[in-house]
Amino acid sequence: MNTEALLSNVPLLVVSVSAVAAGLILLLNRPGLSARRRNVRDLVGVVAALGKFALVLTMLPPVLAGGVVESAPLYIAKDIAFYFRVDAFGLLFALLSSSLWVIVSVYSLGYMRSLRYGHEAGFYAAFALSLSAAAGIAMAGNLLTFFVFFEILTIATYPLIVHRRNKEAVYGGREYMVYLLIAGQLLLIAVAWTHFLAPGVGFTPGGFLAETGASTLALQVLFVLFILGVGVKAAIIPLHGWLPTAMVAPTPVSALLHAVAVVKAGAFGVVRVTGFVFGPELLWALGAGLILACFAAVTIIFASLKALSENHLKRRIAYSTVSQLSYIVLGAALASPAALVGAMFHIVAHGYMKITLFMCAGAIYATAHKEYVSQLDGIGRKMPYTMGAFAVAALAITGMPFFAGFVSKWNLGVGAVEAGLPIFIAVLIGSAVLNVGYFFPVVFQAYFGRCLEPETHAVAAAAEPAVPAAATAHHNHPGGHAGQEGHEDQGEARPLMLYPLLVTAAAAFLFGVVPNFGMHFLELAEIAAREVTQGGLWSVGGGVSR
Amino acid sequence: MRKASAVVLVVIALLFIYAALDLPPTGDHEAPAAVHVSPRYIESAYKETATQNMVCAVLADYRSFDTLGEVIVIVIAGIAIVYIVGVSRPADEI
Amino acid sequence: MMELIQVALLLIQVVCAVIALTSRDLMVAVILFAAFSFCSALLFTMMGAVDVAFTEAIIGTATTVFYVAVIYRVERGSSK
Amino acid sequence: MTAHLPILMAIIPLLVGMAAPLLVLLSAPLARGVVLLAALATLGCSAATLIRVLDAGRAWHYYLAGWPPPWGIEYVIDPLSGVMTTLVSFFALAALIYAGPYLEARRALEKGTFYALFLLTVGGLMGMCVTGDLFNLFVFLEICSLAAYALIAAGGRRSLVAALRYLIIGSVAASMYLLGIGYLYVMTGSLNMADVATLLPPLLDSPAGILAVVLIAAGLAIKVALFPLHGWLPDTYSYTPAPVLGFIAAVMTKVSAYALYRIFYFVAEAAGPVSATLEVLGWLAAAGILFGSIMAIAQRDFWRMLAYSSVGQVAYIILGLAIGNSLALIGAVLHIISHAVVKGLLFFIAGSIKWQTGTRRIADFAGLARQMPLTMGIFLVAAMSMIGVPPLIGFFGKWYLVLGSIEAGAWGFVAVLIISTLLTAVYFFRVIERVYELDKLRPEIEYGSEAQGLPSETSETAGRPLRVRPGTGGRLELPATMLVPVILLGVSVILLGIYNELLVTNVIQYALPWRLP
Amino acid sequence: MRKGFGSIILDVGFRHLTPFLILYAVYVLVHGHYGPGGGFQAGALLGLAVVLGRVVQGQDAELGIGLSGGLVLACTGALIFLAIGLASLLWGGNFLDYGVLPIASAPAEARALGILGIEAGVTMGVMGVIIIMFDLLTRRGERE
Amino acid sequence: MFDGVVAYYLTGYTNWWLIAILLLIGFWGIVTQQNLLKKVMALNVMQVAVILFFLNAGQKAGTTLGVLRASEKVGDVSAYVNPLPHALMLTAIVVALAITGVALALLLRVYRSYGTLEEPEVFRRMQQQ
Repeated sequence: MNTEALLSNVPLLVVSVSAVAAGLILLLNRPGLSARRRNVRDLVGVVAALGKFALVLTMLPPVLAGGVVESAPLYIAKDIAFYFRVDAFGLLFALLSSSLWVIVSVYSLGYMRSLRYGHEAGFYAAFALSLSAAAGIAMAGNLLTFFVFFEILTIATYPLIVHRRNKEAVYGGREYMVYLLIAGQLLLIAVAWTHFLAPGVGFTPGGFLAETGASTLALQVLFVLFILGVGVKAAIIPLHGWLPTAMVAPTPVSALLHAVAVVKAGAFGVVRVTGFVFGPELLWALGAGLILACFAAVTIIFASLKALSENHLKRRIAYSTVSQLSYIVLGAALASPAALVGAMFHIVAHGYMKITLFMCAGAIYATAHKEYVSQLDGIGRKMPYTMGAFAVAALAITGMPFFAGFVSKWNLGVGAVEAGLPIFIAVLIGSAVLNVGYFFPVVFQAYFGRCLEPETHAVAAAAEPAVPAAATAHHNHPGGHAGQEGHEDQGEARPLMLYPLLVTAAAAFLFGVVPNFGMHFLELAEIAAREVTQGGLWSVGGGVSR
Repeated sequence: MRKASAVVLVVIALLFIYAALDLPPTGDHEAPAAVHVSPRYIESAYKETATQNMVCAVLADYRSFDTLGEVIVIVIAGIAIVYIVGVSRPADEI
Repeated sequence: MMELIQVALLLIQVVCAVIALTSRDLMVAVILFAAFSFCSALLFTMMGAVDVAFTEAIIGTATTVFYVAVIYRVERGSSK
Repeated sequence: MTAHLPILMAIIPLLVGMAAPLLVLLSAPLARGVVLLAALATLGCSAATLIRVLDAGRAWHYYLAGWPPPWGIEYVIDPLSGVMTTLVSFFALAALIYAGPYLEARRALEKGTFYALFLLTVGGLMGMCVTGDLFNLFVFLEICSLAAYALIAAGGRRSLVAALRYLIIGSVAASMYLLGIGYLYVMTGSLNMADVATLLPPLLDSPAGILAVVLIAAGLAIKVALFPLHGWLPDTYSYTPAPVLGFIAAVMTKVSAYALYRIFYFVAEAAGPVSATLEVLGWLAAAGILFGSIMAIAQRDFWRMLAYSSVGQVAYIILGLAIGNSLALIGAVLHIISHAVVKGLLFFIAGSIKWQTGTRRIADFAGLARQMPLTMGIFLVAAMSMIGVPPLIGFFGKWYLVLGSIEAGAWGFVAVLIISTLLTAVYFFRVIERVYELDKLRPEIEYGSEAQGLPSETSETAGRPLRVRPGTGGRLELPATMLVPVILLGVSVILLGIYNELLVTNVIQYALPWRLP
Repeated sequence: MRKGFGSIILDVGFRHLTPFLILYAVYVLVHGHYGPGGGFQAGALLGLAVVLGRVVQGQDAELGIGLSGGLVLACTGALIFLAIGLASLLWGGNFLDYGVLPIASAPAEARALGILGIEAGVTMGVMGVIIIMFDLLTRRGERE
Repeated sequence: MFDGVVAYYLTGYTNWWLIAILLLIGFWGIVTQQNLLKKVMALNVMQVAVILFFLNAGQKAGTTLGVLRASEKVGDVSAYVNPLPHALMLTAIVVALAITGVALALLLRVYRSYGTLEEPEVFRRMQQQ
């Protein structure tokens, strides 16, 4: 590897910015706060989000130049550094989470003020802490550091899930904790065992376990432990039970869980484990790659089918997440260069698409108090911008060309061919069809509610003309502040909720057309994939062909 | 239950008795305890502490710190009894 | 000879202890315990530990006094 | 005077403890001042000693009364005992500060005797940590136990029975330990630890040697409250006054575990019957971890829950000793520190809740988060550390234990550690849910609209009325003197966790037996 | 023992016995260097002398030592011990190293005197504690 | 009286055995006796047994007690008993007294609180309150 390490304290700053923000928010809070001080308190989160995003951006140039940003401020345990190593893949996730935090923090201000849940300080603080953990996961340079942030993330999201403090919230929270704590403990064993096999080794592109000389059986058990550990967060199918239950949380939280932090951290972890701990070669040598890919394929199809049958809007989107995440897992399991590019880019693409969908659902809930798909008749006429954004995101998720989802799916397809398993293309196509099946009825119903029943795909396809309109509406938006008041009368969401979701919808489109726009996501994914496969193409048949 | 405890007790007693066979017999001049540390006390207690009672010398000089502990223990007992019985306080408090 | 006296004293102690611990009347127990304590003091003397024997004699007295004092304050009977 | 630091740190608490009943006859505030000063001085002395020992890189031998070791008594301060004394004196200071409000309304005589007994407990524990003599260890064991029995007895009439039972069991334990020492003495003729360590190895593998080891192990295991011998602990911890309990729960069992470590690894060199005994202890510890955690789940009383939790957590230390490789021993020592800090903190918090609201049943804890937000925030940190969430200190103790078990191939122990973490999470989340009123069904919140301006925060202040102890003047949080130690310990839970590596490589590393790398 | 067993014979017997008891205690203390005996035994004897007084004359016979008196006696005894130990620090020895104390010509002599000093401390301590124990264990208490 | 091996064991080991039995009697008393006062008494028996153990270890046949004759300046090791266990046991015996005292004080208050010293009965009355 000819990567150049740049020592810097930026990663530590990135993590601490949001942690400090969490502390500040709690400190500024006291019962009976005046309106002005509440604004100050709430602004802390937004400012911290912006600052964090800027800090992450500063790391972009060196990484694009093929280097890594490193920082090892202290030792966290004997022989193990608290080690940040921002490579292309880590930066990709860090950029995603920090950019989305800016958007979500603005959105959650609007959302939380619309719905008086109370306990807002705790909410914002836990939110900031979760983002800290997500950034830490992105930038962790070795397994223990990764694990530390992984566990912090688990704990920090718990208060968010139980935020509403009603029965379902608490049950959801319990289920969440049970799943994730058990997973965390399994991951702990895996991390400890790995440390024992290869003391003090950090993530290495292409894996480092192959050189330890451990027996195949041991490595297989280790792999299972790792996948159970990170797979629960990634919601691979037998382990996904907590995710739909956790939908009771307020919508910004769902957005956070699904698009930015928790499940993405899981998917990110799967790629880290397969690509940077085991390495593609060892993965397939152990026979684990194919099995993991099969699990991913089953998850993709099965979750889509579940989504079809859900009436609750957020739960439908949640099952969609389960399905979409397994694209990433699939890419990580196939581990051919293009598949890895697809998987990594899909982390970004799915982030932007899914957060749009959730923010739309939240805006509908907060503004019109509708939760079920069947209640959405005609809502598109009341909230045209919101539903327009929803339509854009839905299109993107199905993998329509010129939308972000397409880039990742194309790469995954190519990757499947590269790996010599073109059968998985069928999975991708089947899933796309199902995506259309469960999202377009919603869009259709929203704009043409009561007129038509959303029964068939053909009918759903007829709804497409609505999309360009919404997209245009969005393009008008930067200059359209003046018109906002009028929309509000008609039941459009509050501006604090609306703007963020329009921005992400635009991004979902933009990244389809110009994948390298602004933050160079595709380029980062390509660099990372090249590192992992060491420039060569690895095929199931035999070894690496360069 | 009573029988079981009796059996256990007898077994433990037999163990003790068996283990005792490993110890030097009573009154042995060659026992480790008689040859290792204690000769110094007998030989030089007077020389070093001008005390004929070597028990007293050991107690209050060679191992005077143990004696300090002993005094503290007995005074603790006094203070403890004052604390437990001599101080009246509400019947139920924690 | 000395050994035999020691053994005899130990045997007396064993008997005293058993009776003290099984008697139903606490006062009887205390008196037997005083006897036990006295035997200890004798035994200590035989083992050459005069200082300890002296102390044991005094402490045996003190302990007995304390036991009696407590028994005055509580009921004398014991279930077994 | 620096040459006498090792003895000063044991003597200052004893001296001031003896003087306290006299001082209190002069003036109660003066007595309190002197007592706090003494605790501070003790902490200073032990910290200075620890630093000096670390600088010197070898143990510090101090000959009491000037007689060389096998004939006289010596104090040995190595990094491990330095850590233990620092821990003990730190907790002494914290508990004495915490005890302030408890003693305010008491009579002078009670104050004086309380200070005396407390400082004497501290002195006894300090002596146990630093002594290099087996019999001296017994004497100091009795000093701290006897003072502790009396302190425990002050918690109301139930505590009397608990204290009496603890006294009887504890004295049996001490007698067993003394008899074990007797066997060692008869076999080697010496009482000095280092001297016995050189004489013992050829003699150990005999019936008498085995009996000696078993007796010492059993005696100290009772003091540690290892699983089948833990009977005294739950009752005792449930009825002890909180300031005392915070201290006792934090350090007393740990110091006994430390004594076990010292005797098994430094005196008897874990070989022969010792390693067999350790193996048995290891499995008992594994059983104890599960038993303690499960019993904790079954409790409805917060204090009792924490007590059973202690049974489980203390067994971690013994588990580490039983595994016995360097990683596991690091884990054991780190867990001594971590559990001391966290359990002390939790008992202080439990005492604060009782002090503030008069309740200790978990069912009555609803709304405490509104009433004492800061204390409950710290409780969250402590609970997370107990569960083992990184980067808090509790995680790292387990981390080294897990590493050690993996290195030893003891997968059964790994499973036990993992399961126990989950069980711990269960019983703490039960409390957390209650404290933050998560399990109380709340009416669905009305949707606000912007027209009324910002939504009011009524939902944060509504709910059941707060229960405030009469005489606190309606104050929500605790009196400052009780809050200070709580905050101090809460911060140290976080800092110790983040900087645990400094502790491990600079201190605990040197606390391993010499035969280990 | 509020009332005591007082009769004229016991009373007179006690009066005549006590001085000898105290004398014997002092003898035991001082003679500790040369024969069996020492601080503990002396203290216990003195304590028992007071206890005897309580038994004979009833508890109202305070004999100058009440509860706090006993406590002060006990603590002072222990403090004397500790003070002698600390004094040797001042003269450059280790804790309790009486050999360095400037109280006799030879270190051995100094040690003997030091031993006597701490034995005196022990005596006071034990005496106080025995009195406290007896007083409080015989104190009439009501049901709680 | 006896000869050979039997005499050797009887004179050399009977003490150890009887001391062990005494110890176990104390232990048995603590475990089985239900009266708290008797438990304390059994504790005393156990402590005395331990003290006897040490003192027995310090015996040397045909020696005299540990006080130097006035004429001697340096003691003869074979003529005097081993003084170390005596010093230790003086400490242990005082510790035993202290424990007994505290135990009796607790006992007294337990009686005042519960009106009985029988352990099961005390527990029963604790439950009732």
